[in-house]
Amino acid sequence: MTEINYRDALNQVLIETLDSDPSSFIIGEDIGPYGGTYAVTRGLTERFGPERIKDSPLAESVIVGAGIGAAMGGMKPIVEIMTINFSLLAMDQIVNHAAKIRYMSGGQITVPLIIRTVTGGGAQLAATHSQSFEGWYASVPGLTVVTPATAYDAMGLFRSCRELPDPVIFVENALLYSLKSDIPDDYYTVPIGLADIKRSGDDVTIIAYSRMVHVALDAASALASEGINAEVVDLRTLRPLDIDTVIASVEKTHRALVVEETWKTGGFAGEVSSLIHERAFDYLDAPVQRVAGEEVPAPYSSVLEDLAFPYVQRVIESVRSLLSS
Amino acid sequence: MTEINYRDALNQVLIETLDSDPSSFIIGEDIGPYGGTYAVTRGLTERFGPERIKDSPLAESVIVGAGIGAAMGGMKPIVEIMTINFSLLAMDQIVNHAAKIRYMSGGQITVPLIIRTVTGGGAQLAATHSQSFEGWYASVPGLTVVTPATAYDAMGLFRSCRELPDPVIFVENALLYSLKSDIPDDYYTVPIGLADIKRSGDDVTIIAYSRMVHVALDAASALASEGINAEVVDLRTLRPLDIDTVIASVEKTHRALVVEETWKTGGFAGEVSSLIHERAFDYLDAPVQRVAGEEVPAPYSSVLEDLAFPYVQRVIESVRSLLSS
Amino acid sequence: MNLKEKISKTELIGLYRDMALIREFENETYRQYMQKQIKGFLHVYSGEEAIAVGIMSVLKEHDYITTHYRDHGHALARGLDPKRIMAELFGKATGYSKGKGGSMHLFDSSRRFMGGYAIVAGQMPIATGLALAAQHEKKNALVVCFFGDGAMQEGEFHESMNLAAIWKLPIVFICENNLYGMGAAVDSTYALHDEIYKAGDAYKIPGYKIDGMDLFEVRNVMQKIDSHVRDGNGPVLIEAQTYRFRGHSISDPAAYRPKEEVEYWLGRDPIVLVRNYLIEQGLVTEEELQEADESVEQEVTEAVGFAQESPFPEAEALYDDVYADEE
Amino acid sequence: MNLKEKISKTELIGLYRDMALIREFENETYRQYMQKQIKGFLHVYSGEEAIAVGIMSVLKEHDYITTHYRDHGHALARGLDPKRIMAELFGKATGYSKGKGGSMHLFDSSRRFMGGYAIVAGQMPIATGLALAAQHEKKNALVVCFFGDGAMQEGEFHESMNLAAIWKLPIVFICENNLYGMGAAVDSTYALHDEIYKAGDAYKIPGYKIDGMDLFEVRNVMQKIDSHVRDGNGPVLIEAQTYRFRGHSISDPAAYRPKEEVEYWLGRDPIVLVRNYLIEQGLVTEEELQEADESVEQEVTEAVGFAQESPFPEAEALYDDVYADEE
Ligand SMILES: Cc1ncc(C[n+]2csc(CCOP(=O)(O)OP(=O)(O)O)c2C)c(N)n1
Ligand SMILES: Cc1ncc(C[n+]2csc(CCOP(=O)(O)OP(=O)(O)O)c2C)c(N)n1
Ligand SMILES: [Mg+2]
Ligand SMILES: [Mg+2]
Repeated sequence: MTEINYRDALNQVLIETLDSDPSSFIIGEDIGPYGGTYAVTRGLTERFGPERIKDSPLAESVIVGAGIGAAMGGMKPIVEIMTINFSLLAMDQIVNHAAKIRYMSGGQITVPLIIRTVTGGGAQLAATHSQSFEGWYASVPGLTVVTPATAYDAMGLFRSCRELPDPVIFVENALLYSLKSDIPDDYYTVPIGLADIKRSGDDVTIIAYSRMVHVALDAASALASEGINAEVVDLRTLRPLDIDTVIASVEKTHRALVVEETWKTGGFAGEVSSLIHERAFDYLDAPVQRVAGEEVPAPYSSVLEDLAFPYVQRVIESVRSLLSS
Repeated sequence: MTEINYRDALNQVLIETLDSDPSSFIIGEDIGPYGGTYAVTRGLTERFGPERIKDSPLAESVIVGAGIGAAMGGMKPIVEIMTINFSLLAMDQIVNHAAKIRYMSGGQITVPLIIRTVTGGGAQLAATHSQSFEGWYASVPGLTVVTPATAYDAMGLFRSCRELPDPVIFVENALLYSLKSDIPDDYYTVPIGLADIKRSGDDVTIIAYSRMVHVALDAASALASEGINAEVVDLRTLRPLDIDTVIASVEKTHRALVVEETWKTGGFAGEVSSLIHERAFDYLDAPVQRVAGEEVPAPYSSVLEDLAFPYVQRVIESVRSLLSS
Repeated sequence: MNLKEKISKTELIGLYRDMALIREFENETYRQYMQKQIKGFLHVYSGEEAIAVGIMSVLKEHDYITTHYRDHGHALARGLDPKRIMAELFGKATGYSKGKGGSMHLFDSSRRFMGGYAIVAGQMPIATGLALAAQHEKKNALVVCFFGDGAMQEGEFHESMNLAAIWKLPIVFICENNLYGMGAAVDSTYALHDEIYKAGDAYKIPGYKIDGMDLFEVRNVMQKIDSHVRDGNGPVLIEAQTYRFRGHSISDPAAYRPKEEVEYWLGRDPIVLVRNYLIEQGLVTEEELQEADESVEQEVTEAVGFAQESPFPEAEALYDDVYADEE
Repeated sequence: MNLKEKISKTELIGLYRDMALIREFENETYRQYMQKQIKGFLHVYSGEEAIAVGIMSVLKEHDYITTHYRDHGHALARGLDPKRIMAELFGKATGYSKGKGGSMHLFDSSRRFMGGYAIVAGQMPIATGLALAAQHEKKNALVVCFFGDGAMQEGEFHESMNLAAIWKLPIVFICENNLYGMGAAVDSTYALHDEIYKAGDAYKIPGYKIDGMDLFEVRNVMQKIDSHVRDGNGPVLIEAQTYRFRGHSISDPAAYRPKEEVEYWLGRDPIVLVRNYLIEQGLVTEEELQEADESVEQEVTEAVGFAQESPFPEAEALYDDVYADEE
C-alpha cells in the first residue's frame, strides 16, 4: 500500500499509459511546461517531450476534434479540457461526433478517446467556472462517463478507460486533487460500470459521486454518532450506471437520498431517483429524496457560495427528515 | 375562431411582434429570402426588409451572442437556431452567458432574448439531426424553456415570452408545423409556467410535451375504446415547471406515465417522475413509468427509426402494464 | 482547359467516367426520392463533379478523406461501390453504414473515406486529428478535407486552420465555393467571399484559387501541392470555384438564385467541358465516351437493383454499434 | 513616445494618475489575496495600463465596453469606483455585482461597462450584439471589445470578426498581445502570432499594430480610428503589444517565461515611460506626479477600508437576480 493523492495518482497513471502505449499522447491547453491548470500533467513534457504532450491553442472544439480524428486514425489520444465549463465549446464535437461516429458508420469506425476534464464548484470561481455538466454527457448514448471520487478510483478507472474502444468523459474534481488514499503496490483496475459501497449501513442509502461522496461520508460519520447507520454508495460511473448496486442497498435500507452538486432540476439525481422508484417501489418506506445545488448561477461571495452547493449539514438534515417520514 | 397551423401561427406572431415593437428584429441562418428551413419566416423579408430580418452567417455562436449583446443594449432580438442540434455550437453563449449575465452583474443587466429553435426526430434525418436537448436547457437557472405542442400554444406562449426580460428558449417541433388548431379571433396569451390538461380522465395521467403530447393523445383515444380513461397533461413550459397541475392530476388518477422523445437516461422525464414521487408518493398505486427514446443515436433507416422514438403502441402498452401493476 | 501531363487513354476515360457516374447517380437519387425509396435530407453533387474526381485522382491508398453531407460525389470518386451507397440511401442493411447513416453519413474505412458529416464544419476538427494520425503513421499520407463556402463562417474552420498550421499537419483544405450556403449567398454572409483562397493568410497557409469546373486544373493543382503537403511543409487551402446545379437539397427549388447566374453556370457544366475537350483534342473518341456513358447508366441501374433487393436492417440492429462490445 | 496633440496639464496628470491607480490597485489586490480577503481567481492588469487608459481617454459616454476576466484595469480606466470594485473582490454586498460576480465579472451598466467575461473569447459575440444595439440607437456610439492573444485562437473570434465585418458594425477589437495565454507562449499556439494585427485581413477589417506600453501611441491610434468606426465604416482591429508583469493569475509564478524577456519588458514599464516623458518634456513636474501618486495610494486605501467595512450579502440574496421578477 502507498498513500497517494488524487493528482499524483492521475499523474502516475498518465505516465504509465504513455510509457506502455506509443500511440497515446495528450493534447490540452497549458498542459506542457505550465504543467496543467491543476498540475496533473506536471513533469510530463520533460519526460515525453512536446510531441506527445501537446500544448494546444485555446480552442476547445478543435482539440476535442483532433482527439476524435486521431483516434479514428488508430491512435489513443487523451484530451484535457481544462474544466467542464469550457467543454460547452466542444459540445458539438463530443455529442454530435465522438458519441455517434461508430453508429453512423455502421460500426466501421472506432473512437478510442479519453477526454479528461474537471467538474464542480466550491472555490469561489463564480458562475461560469463552477458547474457540473457530467449528467448531460451521461445521457448521451455512445459516451462512457466516469467520475472518480478517490485517488484509488481515479487510477483504477483510468486503467479501465484506456482499454475501451469508445469515447470516455473522465471527470475529475478540482477540490479532490489533494485528497489522499491508499493504493495497492500491485497493478489493479476499477471496472467501469460498478458502483462502490464506500460505507455500509442499514438505515438509509446515500447515493453520490465525485466530491459529493465525501460530503455524504462526512454526513454519515456525523449521523453515526446519533445512531443512524447510513450506507454510502459511490456511483463512480454515470454511464453505464450500476443501478443494481443501488437497488440492492435500498432493498436493505428502504430509504434513499441522492446527493448531487449540480442544480436539482434536470440533474442526474433525478435519473437515479426515478430508477429507484421504478425498480424498488415496494421496498421504499418513503420517497427518495434529493439534495442538490441551489437553482442559481454560482455566486462568487463565499457567504452565498457556501449555501449554493450541498453541504454536510444539509445532508444530515435531509437524512433525519427522511427517517422521520 | 380561425383554424391555423403551427407554422402560420408562428409566422403571424412574429409579424405581430415586429409590427408592434421597433426594437425587435430576427437573426438567423437562411431566414431571409429563403424563408427559413421550416418556412416560419416566409415573407418577412419582403415585409420588414433585411435590416430587421437578418440573414446571418453560418455561425451559431455569434448569432446567439449577437442576440445577447443586442438585448443587453436595449433591443428585443429573436434568434433562430435552425435546429436544436446546432445549438450545441452556441451552448457556451446560451448557458455561460445568456443565462448568467443578470446574476453575474448583480441584476444590473437584463437579457430579453428569445431563441427559437426546433427539436425532435422522426424525419429520417439520422443521428446528428434528430435530437432533443430542451431538457438540458431546462436545467439551467436563468433560462426559461417553453415547448408548445399546438398552434394555439405556440402563438399564446410566444406572446408571453416576448414580454419577459430574460432569455427564453422557444422550442418548436418540425413534425408539428403543419398541424392545425383553432385560435380565438381576439388577442390571447398562454402564461409561461402553466401546464395544460389536453384531455381529462380518471384512470391514469400521461405527462408529455411537444410532439409527444400528440402521441399521448392518440394513445389515450385508443385506450378509451378499452374503457381506460387517460388524462393527458401537456407541460408546455419545462422551466418554470408547473408541477402542481401534474400532482393534482396524479392525486386523482394515482398512476402516472411520462412520455419524452429523448433518451431515457438523464432525460427530463426523470425530473418529472422524481417530483411526482417526492410530492405524491402516498397517492401512487404504482411507481411512475417513463416511455422515452431508445438509448441509441438516431438511425436513418425508417425501420430502425420507427423503433427509436416513442410511438403510440408503446404508450398504450405501458399504460396497460401500469394499470395492471 | 489544358491537359499538361501525359496520361493514358484508359485513365482519361476513367476520369470522365467517374464524373459521369456521379451525375447519373445523383439524377437517379432524385428519381428514387420522388418514389420515396430515399428519405430524409438529400443533397446532390451535380455540377461539382470535377472537384472530387480531380482531387481523388491524385490521392493514394493511405490518404484520408473527410467531407460534408453532400458526399455522394466524393464517395464515388474515391471508389466506393455505388451499390452499397445506394443501399445506404435506401436505408438497407447492405449499405455502408447498414442503413444507420443515410445519405449524409457515408463511411468506408477500408478506403480511408472517413465520413460525410452533417454538422456544417464538424468534419474540420476531425480532419486535423486524422492528419495527426497520418503524421504519426509515417507513410507520407495526407488528409483531404472537403467543405463548403458556408462552413468557413463557423468557428471550427478557424480553429482547425490554426491547429493545422502550427502543427504543420499534412492536410489539404478544399473549399467547394458554390456561392451559396443553404439559401444565403456567400457575398452577404462572408466578408472574404470574393477571395476565399486568401483566408489561409491568417494562418500562413498557402492558398490556391482554381476553376472547379475544370477537371484538369483541379488535378494539376492537387499534383502540384501533393508533395509539399506530404513532405511535412504543412497544410494548403484550395478554393475551387463551382456551382451546384440543383437546390441545396431536394426540397429546395433554389428560387433565390438569379436566372442569368444559373444559366451561366449550367453553360459551364464540368462534364460537358471535359467531354468536348477530350474530343476536340482527339484524345478520346465520341464513341468511347458514349460507351462510358452507357456503362455508367448500367452501373447505376444495377445499384438501384441491388438497393431494392437488399433487406432492411433487422430490429435487433438498433442497439448494435452504439458501443464496441454491443456489436 | 510622442505627444502630438494639445492637451491640458490637468488632463495629462489625469491620464498618468489613472495608470498609477490601476497599478496601485492591483498591487493591493495581491496583498489582500494573501490575507484571504479576496478569493477565487485573480488576474491583474499590471504592465498593461497604457492600453486601457489610452483607449478609454478617447471614448464617449454612450460607448460600450466589454472585456475579459483581467478587467480591473479597464473598469478603473472607465471611471468605475475603486471602492465598489474592491468591495466586489471582497465578495461584499456593496460591490458592483453585490458580491455575485467577483474579480472576473465587473459590470457597471450606468457607464456602459458591459462586463468582464471569464470564458475566453465569450465577450466577443456579445460585443458584436452591443454594436448592433449601438447602430440602432443612432447616437454614433461604438463598442470597444478587449481580449487577449489567446482569445484569438477561439472560434468565436472568427465568427465575431466576420459578423462585424459584413454588417459594418461600429466596433473596435483590441487585442492585448502580452505574448502568453495562460502558460503557453502565443508563438507556439497561434500561427499569426508575430503579425496579429493582420488577422483582420481575413475579414477585410483594417488592422493597426501599436506599442501598448506607450500611452500616447495608444491614444493617438484610437483617436485616428474613432470617427472611421463611428461613421459606419465598419470595425477595426488593434493589436497592442504589451506584457503582463505578473503571472497569469495570482497562483502562477510564471516560471515558463525567460528571465531576459521579463527583464526587457519590466524595463519598458508604461508608467515609468509616461512619467519620464512628461517630466523630460517639461509638461508636468515631478512634484505634481508625486502628488498624484499619493492621492492614488489614499484612494486605494479608502477602497480597502470601504470594502472591509461593507457587509456581506444576506443569505436571502442568493435567489435574487436569477430572473427579473425575483429581484
Ligand atoms: C452547424 C450547422 N448549422 C446549420 C446547418 C444547416 N445547414 C446544412 S447545409 C447548410 C449550408 C452549408 O453551405 P456550404 O458550407 O456552402 O455547403 P454547400 O451545401 O453549399 O456545399 C446549412 C446552413 C448544419 N447542418 N449545421
Ligand atoms: C474557453 C476557455 N478556455 C480556457 C480558459 C482558461 N483560461 C483562462 S485565461 C486563459 C488564457 C487567456 O489568454 P489571453 O487571451 O492571451 O489573455 P491574457 O490572460 O493573456 O490577458 C485560459 C486558457 C477559459 N477561461 N475559457
Ligand atoms: Mg456552398
Ligand atoms: Mg495573453
